[in-house]
Amino acid sequence: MSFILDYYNYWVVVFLMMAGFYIVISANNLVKKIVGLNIFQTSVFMLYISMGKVTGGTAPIVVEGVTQYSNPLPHVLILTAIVVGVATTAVGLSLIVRIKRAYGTVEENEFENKDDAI
Amino acid sequence: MAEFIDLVLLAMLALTALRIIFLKDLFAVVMLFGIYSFLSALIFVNLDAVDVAFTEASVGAGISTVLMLVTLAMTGRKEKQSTHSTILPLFVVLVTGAALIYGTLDMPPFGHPDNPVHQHVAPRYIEESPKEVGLPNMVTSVLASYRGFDTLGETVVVFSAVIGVLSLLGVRRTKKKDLESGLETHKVLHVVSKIIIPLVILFALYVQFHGDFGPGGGFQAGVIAAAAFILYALVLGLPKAFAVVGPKFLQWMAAAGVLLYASVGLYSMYKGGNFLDYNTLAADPIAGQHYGIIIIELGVGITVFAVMLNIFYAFGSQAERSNIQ
Amino acid sequence: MDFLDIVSSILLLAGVFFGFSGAVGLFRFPDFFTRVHAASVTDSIAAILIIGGLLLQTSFDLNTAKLVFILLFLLVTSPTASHALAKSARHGGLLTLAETSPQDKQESAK
Amino acid sequence: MLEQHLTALPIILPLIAAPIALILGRSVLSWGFATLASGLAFLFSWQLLSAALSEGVISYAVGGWAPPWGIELRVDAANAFVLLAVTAISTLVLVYSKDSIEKEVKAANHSLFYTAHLLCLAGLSGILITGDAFNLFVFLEISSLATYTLVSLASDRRCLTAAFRYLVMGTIGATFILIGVGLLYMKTGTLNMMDLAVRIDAYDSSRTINTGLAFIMVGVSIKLALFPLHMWLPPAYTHAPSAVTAFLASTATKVAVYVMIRFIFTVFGIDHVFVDMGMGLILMALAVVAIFKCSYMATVQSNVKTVLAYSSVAQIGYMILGLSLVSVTGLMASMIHIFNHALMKGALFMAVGAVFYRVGSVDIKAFAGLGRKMPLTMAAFTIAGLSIIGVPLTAGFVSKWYLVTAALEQGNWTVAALVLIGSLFAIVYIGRILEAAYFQKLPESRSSENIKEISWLMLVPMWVLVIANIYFGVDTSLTTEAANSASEWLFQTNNILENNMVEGNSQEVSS
Repeated sequence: MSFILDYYNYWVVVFLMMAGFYIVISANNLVKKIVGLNIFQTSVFMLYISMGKVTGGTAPIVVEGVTQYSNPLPHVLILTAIVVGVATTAVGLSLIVRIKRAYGTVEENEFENKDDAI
Repeated sequence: MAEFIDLVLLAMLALTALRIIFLKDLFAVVMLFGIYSFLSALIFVNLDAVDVAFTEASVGAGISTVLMLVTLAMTGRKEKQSTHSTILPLFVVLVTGAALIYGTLDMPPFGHPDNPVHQHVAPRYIEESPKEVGLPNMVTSVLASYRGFDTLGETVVVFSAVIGVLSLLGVRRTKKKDLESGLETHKVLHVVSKIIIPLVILFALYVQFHGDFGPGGGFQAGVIAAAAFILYALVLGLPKAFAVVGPKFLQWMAAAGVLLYASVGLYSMYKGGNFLDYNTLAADPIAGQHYGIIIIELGVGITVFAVMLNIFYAFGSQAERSNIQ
Repeated sequence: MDFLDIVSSILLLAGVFFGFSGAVGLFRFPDFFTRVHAASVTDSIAAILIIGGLLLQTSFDLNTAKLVFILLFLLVTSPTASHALAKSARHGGLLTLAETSPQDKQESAK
Repeated sequence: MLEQHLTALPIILPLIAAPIALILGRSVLSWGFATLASGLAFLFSWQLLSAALSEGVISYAVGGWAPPWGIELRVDAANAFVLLAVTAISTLVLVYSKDSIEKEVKAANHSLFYTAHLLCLAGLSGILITGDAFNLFVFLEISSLATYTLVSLASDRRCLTAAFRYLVMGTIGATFILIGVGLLYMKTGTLNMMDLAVRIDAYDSSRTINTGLAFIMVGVSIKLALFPLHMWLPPAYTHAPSAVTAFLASTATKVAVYVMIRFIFTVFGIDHVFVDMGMGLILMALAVVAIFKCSYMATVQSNVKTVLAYSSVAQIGYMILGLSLVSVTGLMASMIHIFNHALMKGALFMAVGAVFYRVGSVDIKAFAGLGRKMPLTMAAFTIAGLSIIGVPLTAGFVSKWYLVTAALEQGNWTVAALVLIGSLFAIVYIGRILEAAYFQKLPESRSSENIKEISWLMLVPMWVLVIANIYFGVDTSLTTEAANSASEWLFQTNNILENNMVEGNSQEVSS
């Protein structure tokens, strides 16, 4: 039982990551691919934040009388990673807008047919 | 109790993710993604990562969702039936997932204070940073000082994003006549947004300068300030927003923020320290750290504000263009 | 458990009830306008009740002020958002149940 | 003052130059400024290499915080050597790009192009120099975002889908690296690579660390276009503007190869990766398949840029093959090939870009008869092509020579034979293009067009690379010395780490 309590968090996070990953590689619509990419990344963020948690700790801001703080380092890393994620999303979405204008569709199999392979 | 909340949130996240896989209506998919983002922000709060939650809520649920919605307005909201086979993706995902589950079996247990993560490197941040850097918010100390180079990189990533978006979409100034914003007739919205926008900007400033003591900092502040202007642009139309801050000016602002950040590093080199060594900025190291952090947070805030708003301008002017056509 | 705690619990529970009923309404009501109605009205009352309940839990310090600000903000924005939604729907040509149903009847009569 | 900060300058310089190039705004101004910044970065990395060769490892603590608490920049012979190639190519490509970009990119986007180029350079330098696993991810994303932008700047609409595919694959790769770094961090509590290495060795075999290794390897393999994960590369290189292809083909994948070398040799340790996990055999198999499959694909393409793109994937196979042999000579062959291949592919893609500039097409048919019309360009193409094949007296011969030697050292005749057979394919695909250029007549329809040699601004950088190809084929002292000390250093750290491991263990016991 303690085994499950120790790890359930990570397992759910793995499931979420894989759900996002599946959307990225299986979706035909480019916007949905980007949504999948975001879900994938957000779930990885949860993996990081989960490992920074200390049971009984508080947020890493100094408060009188508190001795146990959660680990601030993963928080810092993920702050950076979130920003990286939104930057990628913005560039990806603007590519989609241009693809729509150039091909008239954002479905992968449809615009693939409009050009010769490679 | 915290575990219970955690479980409920995780279950909701799993349901949301599953729903997104099978939905074909992209509008619903994007809204569900916003929900997913908010739920994960709640999990972050529950796991003591308040700064991260703040950012996730403002970026994932805010900016990303808005950008996706604008894109959908131009590309259509229905996903067509896929002709791809689902077997190969499923296989790849199962293998990857199995590898990860295999990896979890040896992991340090969740939340245990004896985990290596809490024993090495991090204790110094927790114990020494209030003395060495002098800020109560350890996340800000680590972000801006110990790992300040990462944050410079992060600012540059944001800057690269605007370079990408501008080169792909560009920002066009539309003539006023061309534009009939659907919200022109919304008197209620006009009045309410005029009340709210100053408050939001005030809040952004609070987040910017209070980041040393509580959750917040340049990044969140920049996003919130950008959100205020995005609201303005949505309600009153892009031309009026351009009159307040033009896209060209925002380009300069984005560059200026990065340069402001980097110049702190150069100045510390000039003063004889290493790059971004704030200790050298003033006679008293703690005061130096303080100056350094305030200035680089300002640089981050300026860049993020300018970039987010400019990206919205780029998407918005594209959407207007496709409406006119 | 002192008096304030009891009052605060009652307020919180009432807030939860209204929030929940709003969600039920969102699912069960027949068309867009009734759904917006269900969601927006209950949303406002739930926000008032829940934040009211939370206010009683604080020790009347900075947190109290923050909660009051959040409440004020919600009271302004949430009705505005519902208004904008309904108006845009109207602008886009969506008809209410009352407007569509007579036609339905006529059609079914044929 | 500069001496002290030499380590940080190749990153900081382009990083600061990028926003300034945007502010300058005017095409010519930002071109000049970007070239200047890149040239300075090249000079600094030259000094850095000589410093690293004489002094060994140079460590620089950013922010004055000692590692592992702060971020460490760490230069040794290996990364200084790759950095030299990257900054050199970047400078030459920038010189070349002025005319090329004017033709291929909209005027409004010129200053954005130079800004993105500088950002990409800053990102690549950062990846090479940083000694922090998470910092590496940040710089990886800077260079990737800049790369997506650069690829999508071409005027052909197919560059958009190519860039999008690249973006999706690249982000998956980066996220895999992020997962891998997270798993390592979870088990060791540190992000600094040297510290990681010491602490990883304390765990003999941990599932979490092995999974982390696997994820980092897959993520980096996507970035370096290792065989089954290379699908993004041919379209991206084919449809990007010529100057961008010349830059990316000779730098981006090489940097990723270096990242793989760095993770294998200095973080995880040879024993862990090759003995315990058996990655050597997997890498070798994939490398051999890459060489044959992609060399074959290169022979059947009609677009010359695609031919060269597939050839790049095959050449990456040679680099991975070298390191999978797990010997000083093998690693040396990889390092030399990273450097030499940058020279060859840079020159080849510049020549192809020159043809596109004049003829407006890079189809193999468009090359017909160009040997007479553009003699200097085609001569450059020929020499660089011979270098790809591995003809003696060219740089390509040197890398192949060391690769074969490394294989024979271990008595591995099959690998040596496979390398030589792989070169036969190169003869075919380069030969087809040369045949068109020299032995076919200019089509009638085109004889009226005024096709002439390109401007010196494009010719000079191309010929600098060609001469470098010959120079490093004849005088191999610089490349072999640098590569040798790099690979010896990499093996040495590995040994040092193993000694440290014993110490680390004893510390663990004593604490």
